[in-house]
Amino acid sequence: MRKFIRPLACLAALLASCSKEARQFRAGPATGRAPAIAQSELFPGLTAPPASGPNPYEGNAHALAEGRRLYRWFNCNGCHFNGGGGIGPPLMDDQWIYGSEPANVFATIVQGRPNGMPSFHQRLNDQQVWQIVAYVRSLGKLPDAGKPPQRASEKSAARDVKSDPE
Amino acid sequence: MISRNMDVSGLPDHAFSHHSLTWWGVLGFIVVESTFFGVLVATYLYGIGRAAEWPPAGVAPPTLLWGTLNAGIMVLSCWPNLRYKRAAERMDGPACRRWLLVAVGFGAAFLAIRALEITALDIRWDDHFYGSIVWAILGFHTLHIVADFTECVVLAFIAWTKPLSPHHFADFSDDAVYWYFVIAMWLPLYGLIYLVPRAL
Amino acid sequence: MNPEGPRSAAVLPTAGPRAADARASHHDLDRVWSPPEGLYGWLTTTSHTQIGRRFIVTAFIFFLLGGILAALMRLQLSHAESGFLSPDRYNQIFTMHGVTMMFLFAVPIMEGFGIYLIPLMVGTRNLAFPRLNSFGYFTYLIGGILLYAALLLDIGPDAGWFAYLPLAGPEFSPGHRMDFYAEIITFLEISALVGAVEIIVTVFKLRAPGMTLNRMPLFVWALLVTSFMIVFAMPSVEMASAYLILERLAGTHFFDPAAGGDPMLWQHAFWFFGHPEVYIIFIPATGMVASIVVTFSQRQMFGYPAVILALITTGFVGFGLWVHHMFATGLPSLGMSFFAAASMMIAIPSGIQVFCWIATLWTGRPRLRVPLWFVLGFVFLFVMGGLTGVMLGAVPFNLQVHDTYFVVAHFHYVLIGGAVFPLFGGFYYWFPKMTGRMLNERLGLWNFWLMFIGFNVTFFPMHELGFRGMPRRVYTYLESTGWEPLNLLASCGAAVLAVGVLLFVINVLWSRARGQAAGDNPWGADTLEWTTTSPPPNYNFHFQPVVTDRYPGWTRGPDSPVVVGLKDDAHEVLVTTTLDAVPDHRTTFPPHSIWPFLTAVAVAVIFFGLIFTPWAIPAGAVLAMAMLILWFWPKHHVLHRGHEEDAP
Amino acid sequence: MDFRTLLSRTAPAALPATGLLLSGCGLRGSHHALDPAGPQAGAIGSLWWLLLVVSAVVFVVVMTALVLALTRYHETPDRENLPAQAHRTVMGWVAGGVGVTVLILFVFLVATLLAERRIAAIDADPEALEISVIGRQWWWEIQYENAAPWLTATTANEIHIPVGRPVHLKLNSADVIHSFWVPSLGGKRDLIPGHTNRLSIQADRAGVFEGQCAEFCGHQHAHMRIIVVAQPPEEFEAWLEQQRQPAREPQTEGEIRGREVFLASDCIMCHSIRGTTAMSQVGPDLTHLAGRRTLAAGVLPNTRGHLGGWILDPQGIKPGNRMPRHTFPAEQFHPLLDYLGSLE
Repeated sequence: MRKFIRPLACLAALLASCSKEARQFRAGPATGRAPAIAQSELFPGLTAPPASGPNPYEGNAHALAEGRRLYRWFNCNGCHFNGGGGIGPPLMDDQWIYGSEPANVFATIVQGRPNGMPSFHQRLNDQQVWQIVAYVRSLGKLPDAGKPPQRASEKSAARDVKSDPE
Repeated sequence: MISRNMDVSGLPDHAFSHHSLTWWGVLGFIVVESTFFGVLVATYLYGIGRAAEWPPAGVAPPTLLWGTLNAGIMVLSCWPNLRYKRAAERMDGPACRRWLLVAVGFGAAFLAIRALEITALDIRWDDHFYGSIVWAILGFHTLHIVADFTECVVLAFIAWTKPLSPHHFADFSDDAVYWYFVIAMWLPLYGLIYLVPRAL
Repeated sequence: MNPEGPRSAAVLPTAGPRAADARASHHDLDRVWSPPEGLYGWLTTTSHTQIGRRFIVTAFIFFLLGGILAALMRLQLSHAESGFLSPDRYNQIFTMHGVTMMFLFAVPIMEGFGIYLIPLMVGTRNLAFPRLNSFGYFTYLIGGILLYAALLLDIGPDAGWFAYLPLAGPEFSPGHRMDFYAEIITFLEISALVGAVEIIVTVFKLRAPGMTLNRMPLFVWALLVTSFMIVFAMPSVEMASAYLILERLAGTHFFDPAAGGDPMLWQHAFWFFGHPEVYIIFIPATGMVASIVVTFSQRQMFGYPAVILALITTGFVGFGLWVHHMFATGLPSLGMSFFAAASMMIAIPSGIQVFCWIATLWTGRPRLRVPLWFVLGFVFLFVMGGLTGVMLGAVPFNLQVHDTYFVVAHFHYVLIGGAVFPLFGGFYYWFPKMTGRMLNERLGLWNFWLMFIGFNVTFFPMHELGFRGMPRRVYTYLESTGWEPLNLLASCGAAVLAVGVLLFVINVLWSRARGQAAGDNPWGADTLEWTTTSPPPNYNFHFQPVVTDRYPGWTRGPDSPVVVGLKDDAHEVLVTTTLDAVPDHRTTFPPHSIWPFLTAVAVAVIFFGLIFTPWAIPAGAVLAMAMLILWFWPKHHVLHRGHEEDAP
Repeated sequence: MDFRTLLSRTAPAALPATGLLLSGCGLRGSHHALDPAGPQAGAIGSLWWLLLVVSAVVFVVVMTALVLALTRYHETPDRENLPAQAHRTVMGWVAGGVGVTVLILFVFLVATLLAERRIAAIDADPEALEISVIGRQWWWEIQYENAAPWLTATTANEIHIPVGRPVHLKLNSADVIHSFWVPSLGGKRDLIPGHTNRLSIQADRAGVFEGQCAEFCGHQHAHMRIIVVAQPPEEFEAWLEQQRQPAREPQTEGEIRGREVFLASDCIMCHSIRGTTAMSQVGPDLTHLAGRRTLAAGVLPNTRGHLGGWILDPQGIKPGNRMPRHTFPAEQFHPLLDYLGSLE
């Protein structure tokens, strides 16, 4: 019996990784708004902005691909390009003006921000916003877990913007 | 008709060239890998057929220096390779040991020049189709050099540390055949990568 | 020793094994050629009978798994708008069904029969490169297990076994599903390639003395042609899937039209392999058919040279047809006419074979046993599938039914009818040789008729479904299409087919334990494998036979000539010349070894690990290199007891 | 076994197959390849009947030979050698069989080339109507192009063509490979990214002909249907003229309110309604939505109820498609449906 324990443990570990491959088409509520989020980056003391509400799609390959598609469809790349920034700020670095936690990014997209970032309030469905959040956070490899769907395309996309490869 | 039993105890217990099983095995894999190269070449030609400009606008074909140098040295290396194969078939141990070292030296030279060749490329594999296929061809051929170079190093080690049996000599002989293949493959690939884009 | 030394074999005045050298004892041979015991033995064996059997059993298990997937699809499709499977699951299932049947079942099982039978049929002790054979099996096994593990973990490939770009590319197949496909196909086909090289070299160099090319059994000819086709076809799909790996994991642009690539490149490379693949599966089956027809009509093959020429022609023309999978892609019409003509031309060699089989039955005295029943079923189904195949060569008609259920019907007639039925015939035919027991005849008849009827009820209605506009690879259909009744009928037929296959499994399990004892040659067959015991000893033949005609199974007696003088205390095998099978030299095969298994694991690390990290390449390469060096480290002296100049 | 019983044993097995063959030929759907509505499909249909009849004869002959080979009286006892006379006779039959095979294949090839010529006859017709078809996951974008861009009519999943006039389809794909196929009108042609393919069709009678994407294209490959509506030329011209117009202005209060809801919702991120500020190109153009026969690429009939269901739960109807789920309060939803239902 004991000799089966290790393979079974491996199998369990693999099974746990399945959520990255799942395709959830009807997931999530169709409406409802962002979780409690900070409205400003200004906080008393030195603490980082409090974030809440983990992204249900973080690291899910299908959601990342959908987020990438929506990012193009809704012309996010018109300002942010492929994450390198241009008219809008870059999304590949780790210095995010309005916070880089999923809930912060969600709020930024839904509420809009000064100097050009429009509000997508009632323009995007929650599920779509979360998918875009998952995608833009994957650009700078912010989440440790979960590979972006196409590491190479991301890299080449990055190269389009940054002149220095690697 | 009553036929007679056949006593084979008087036959030799090893063989060279097309008598030997290993030679046929090596030949089999040479055919398989030639087909791989064939697919690569076909891909490259397919790209030429589809493209309006080859290489694409703003891209220069790879610089001639290192590739040509490699092709030249490879052609040169046929001679020591031939001596190596002959020595193996004569079962001349000392000559084999010497020529093996020469083969290792040539292998190292190919690899060194290939490294320069690759670093001199001003395209990347993820730039465009042209970059992808040039890298694929160079990479796949380099893989063959690395593999045969490793084999040569191991054989040289054996040759210099162990007493040699006829089977070792058969291995040396097949190794030399494989070097011929690696060299023979480079010449058309060289023409394809370096000369064809300039002739177009 | 002088390499130009004596190359002639002495002819002894004595004849037959009875009078042969008494020193060659069963005991020594058995000790030398037996694989080690236990798990270690299982991992290290180089015995072709063991590995061949293992290929056959493993491939058959994959056949059952693929069949279960097919049953799931038939369940889903039996009703319009059924919710039994989600499209997400269905796509994984139909992809894995195709991958399983093509890559994990059909090619490996045919090679498995080749690996088992060819050394016996050509009268030698083992396959050339026995360790490579072991390596090939483990790459196949590991690849298959990884693919099925992926399917169970919801990471099963889902873009079709044909994996057309750009759907299978990085943009439209996110995640690791198609990574698995690309990596494992590349990895798995190594097994097919090494198997092909082994078979070619065995057939060319290890035939028993006297077995000239025109005395070779047709099954051996068929496997030889197949192996050549594998050698030229598989690299194409290997390269294509390597491109797919690079496209997905390294960002190349082979198939991306925006960067100068072309999705059609994939189709050309894939079908350049994919069409010959059909013949790679079908030609060995014709070899089986020929064996069975000859044995059960007790008559030598009619038109033996014509059949061989037909096999070779099929092998060549099979490479000229790939574009008929791409008629709908809008290629120039002149080229299409060429491929249309070639697609029809391939019917000629197939026709020659069918006519020759019928002529053999005609001139012989047919005995209607289960293997022959399967062959008759095969002729019925294959002629039908072949005729629809000729129709598909007609470009305009092809455009109408391409990618519909008509094509599904056609290729199941050709592949199940043309390969699985002969294969089952082959099971019934060679089972006694492999196990020493006969399969049950009555169960066999039930098995045959259920499979035959079930098959036709399943697939015949699909022709009509195709005309009615039902495309392939749909996970469901609307009720308004009117496809439901025929689909339901097909699903019922699939159930009958499944019962037939189940009966076969029961028959095998039952007969293996209690079947009637077979004896050496229960069918009165003509080929060499039937002249040794059932099952054959680990060394195949006590004395390698000397062949004097095309039907050693019929003509050999106790006084027939044999080869003597081979060492019985070493893995020594006689190598003969390529064309005339004249003794050339003796060679010593390597003993059993663990390194092929470990090398397969190391190579698997490269391909499997690459899905998750590029570091798998250096890590796996170093590992594999180390294993290979240990594998090929010369130790010829190990078994040469008392051999000169071999002492370290 | 007694060979004479063979026939009686084989016959029952052959029966179901024959029965199926007959029943199969008797059944016709609304989109049957052998129910041609135009010369292209007609040529293919004739080719098929030739192929079928000849093949059926070949099949019967081969099976008869097989049965005879098994049941005839066998006299030859020698396994290895056949008497020269018998060998010659059988060889004659085999050679004859091969000869006939070659002849038949030649006939097939000639028939194929002739059918190809018939089909290609309208390829170069200058009078032909040109329609652009763009395959998308998982719907069809249809454009009636015009030299004046504002006169380009864009619709989805429904092609209208005039009866009796050749139509050239210009086939492109926006994402993966699709394949355009309407069985009653002719063969299929793939839509491949980076390639522009062409297919000529013609309808000889008015009617609605169904078809479906024939190349596997992802999750909803099964539900990527298309319909072709063949109309008398004057009816077609009227339809096309109407399609070129911007959307009908809302008339009732409900419709006006519905347009406000539409323009304030996320619908406009994907859909366009010409004449309004909704101009996004990634989803089907809704300008004349109410005039179409189906919704969701041929999956639902275009009724108010189905439209409402589709908006609320598209993922339940076509799992994996690109339209997200929505919820609207009832006081917004009904006006929205009013408005969309008014877009004739």
